[in-house]
Amino acid sequence: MLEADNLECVRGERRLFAGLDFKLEGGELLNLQGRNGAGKTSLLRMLIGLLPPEAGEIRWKGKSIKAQGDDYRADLCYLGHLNAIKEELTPLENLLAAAHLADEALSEDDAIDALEQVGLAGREDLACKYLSQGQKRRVALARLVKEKRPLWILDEPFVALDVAAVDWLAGIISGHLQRGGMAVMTTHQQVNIPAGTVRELRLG
Amino acid sequence: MIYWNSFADFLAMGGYGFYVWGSFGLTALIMAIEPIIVARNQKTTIARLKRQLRAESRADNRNTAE
Amino acid sequence: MLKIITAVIGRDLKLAMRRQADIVSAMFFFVIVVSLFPLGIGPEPDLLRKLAPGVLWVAALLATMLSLPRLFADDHRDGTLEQLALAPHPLGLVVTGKVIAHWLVSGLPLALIAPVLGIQFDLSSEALVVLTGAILLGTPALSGIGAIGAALTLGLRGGGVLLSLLVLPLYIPVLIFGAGAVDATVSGLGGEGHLSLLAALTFASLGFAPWASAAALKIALE
Amino acid sequence: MKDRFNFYRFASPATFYPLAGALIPFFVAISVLFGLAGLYLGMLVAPTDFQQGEGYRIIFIHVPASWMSMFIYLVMAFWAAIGLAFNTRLSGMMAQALAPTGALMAFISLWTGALWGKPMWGAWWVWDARLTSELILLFLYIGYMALTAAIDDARRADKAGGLLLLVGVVNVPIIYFSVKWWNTLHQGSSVNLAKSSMAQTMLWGMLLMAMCFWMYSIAVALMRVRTIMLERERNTDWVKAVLEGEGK
Repeated sequence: MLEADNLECVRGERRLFAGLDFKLEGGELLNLQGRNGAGKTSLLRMLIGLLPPEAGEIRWKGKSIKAQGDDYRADLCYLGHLNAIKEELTPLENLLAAAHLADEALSEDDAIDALEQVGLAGREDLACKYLSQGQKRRVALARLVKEKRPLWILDEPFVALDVAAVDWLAGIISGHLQRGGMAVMTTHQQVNIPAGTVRELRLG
Repeated sequence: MIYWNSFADFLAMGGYGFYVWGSFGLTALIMAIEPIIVARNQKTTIARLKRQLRAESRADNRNTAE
Repeated sequence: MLKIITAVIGRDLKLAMRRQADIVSAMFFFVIVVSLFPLGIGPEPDLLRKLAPGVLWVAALLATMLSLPRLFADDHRDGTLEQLALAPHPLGLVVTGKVIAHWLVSGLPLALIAPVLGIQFDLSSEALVVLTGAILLGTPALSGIGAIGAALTLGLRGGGVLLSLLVLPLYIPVLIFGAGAVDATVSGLGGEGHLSLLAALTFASLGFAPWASAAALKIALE
Repeated sequence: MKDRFNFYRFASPATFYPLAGALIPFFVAISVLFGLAGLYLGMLVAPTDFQQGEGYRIIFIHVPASWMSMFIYLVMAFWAAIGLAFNTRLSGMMAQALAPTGALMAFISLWTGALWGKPMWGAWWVWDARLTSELILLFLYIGYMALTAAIDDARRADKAGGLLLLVGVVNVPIIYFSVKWWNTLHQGSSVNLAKSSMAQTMLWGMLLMAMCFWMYSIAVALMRVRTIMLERERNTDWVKAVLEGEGK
């Protein structure tokens, strides 16, 4: 379903990778490996369509993502290393605003439920600037709880999480794979994803 | 054919000498200096890039020697 | 289409309301700059009447410039800009929403306070009405054109100064027609022609600027 | 298909670098020739202007410099459009190589305009539509150069600069007409350059000088683009070959 064909990445004056191919079907997770600066984040930014590849093409459902534009983005959920939450808003407002802007239906009850799952019960109405770093990360991850879009692109989702949260997130991802979803992620940790097929791709 | 009677007339420009020669002088200066600066930039760039290239190849040689 | 624009406006207004100090300080800047001029040039009413349109408009340009660097920078820093760019709508619509929200918190307050400041310059009531109308009509163009500059300088060192360098020359037509409308009313010529040109500039820039800004944002996000 | 191939070959820096090097002396030579002919006609042969006396001779550099300042901006915008549409490497480099020359042309135009205005209008500067627009054009050049200098990544600088150029090109006519309108409303069209009965020799002198400025701009831009190419492509094989061949 998601195919990369002969991708080449040049950043500044350095060629990070070239001739990269892969194919990802429903229920599969692609785990990107590689040292720092190997181009993992660049590849993710290509997959979400923000960084045009130097050469090659990325296809979603058989069609180039560049040609699909909004249709592709409607199938895509991206979690970057930045939390993408507003400090002035409460966790609940952040979740609802993010869903609203992404054109997703998310009821307030679902949002509260998601926040409870990530362990933020009772803090729904506290502005995010009063939360700790780890709690802010959880607000960002709460988006994934009710996420129905088929393709998840996750940049270092396990960073700065405690053991319990790592297990919880692994469970969320495997639930997504079980429903036939796809995911591409980078991680430095060894994480056990219970369901779905995990494939590895090493850059550099 | 030539409009001027004397070289002094030419310099005086009918009383507009300062304005005319001020314009032509600065323009000539700019058009002389700009190419010189560009050429010098080219030279220093080439010299710098060559230094970098040599430094890189020395580094490569050391690596292969080890 | 309207839904995404209103969603962005709603979000940005909510954020602005949680940070009212920014709106208030841009407004105070406007008030102080305008009030400094009579102190600098003397209190003759005739002179002040003549200078009022220009002074008010230049101060309005500068006050708008003050809030422009933050238009995209905050969203860029916390990652929400990426999410906005990944939303399944054209980015130009998102930027349209942000431009309108920016106008509501920067241009609109200026227009509301301008008549009060016009009184300091001994403007007639008719001129005050035209002044308010001109600022209402012209400031959306300032937000729109400014958005292009803000997007181009996103994440650059010394972005604020660079932004003024890029944007102020492009503001000149708005300044000319905005101040001209008031000027023409003061001198009894009627400001309708200027106002309609100002409206044309605003419509053109609101149609064009969000898409140029969106292209610039995509370059910045690469 | 074959045309496309050739175009890309021409547009590739490795081919363009030696080509530009070979063309520079040629453009310098015709620029000098046109310049000598233009100066001969304009400064030695052309008669005086009955309205403006000998001061009018500033026209032989003022008008060509103004033309070039506008023309170079258009050419930069053209390269910008090509660069944004086809993502060619060369176009951004060309735009950047042209900018300083365009800015200098705008500066020459303003300088000579001031030196012309003082004896003719009695003031170094008047808020005439042309002068004001030229000043704003200089600001646009400076803005472009400042923006591209502030962005470290060369490709990103090209794209952002290109976008700014396109926005500027849309704005230049609007600025020109708004200033013109403002100017006529404020002071009436007291400032009027009557050039209706321009003698043939004057016209030829001016055209020759314009050709001289044009060829000069091409030569300098080619020189500058060669430096930019080496800098940008310093890790490629062709630059290494050029560097090794250089200065033995």
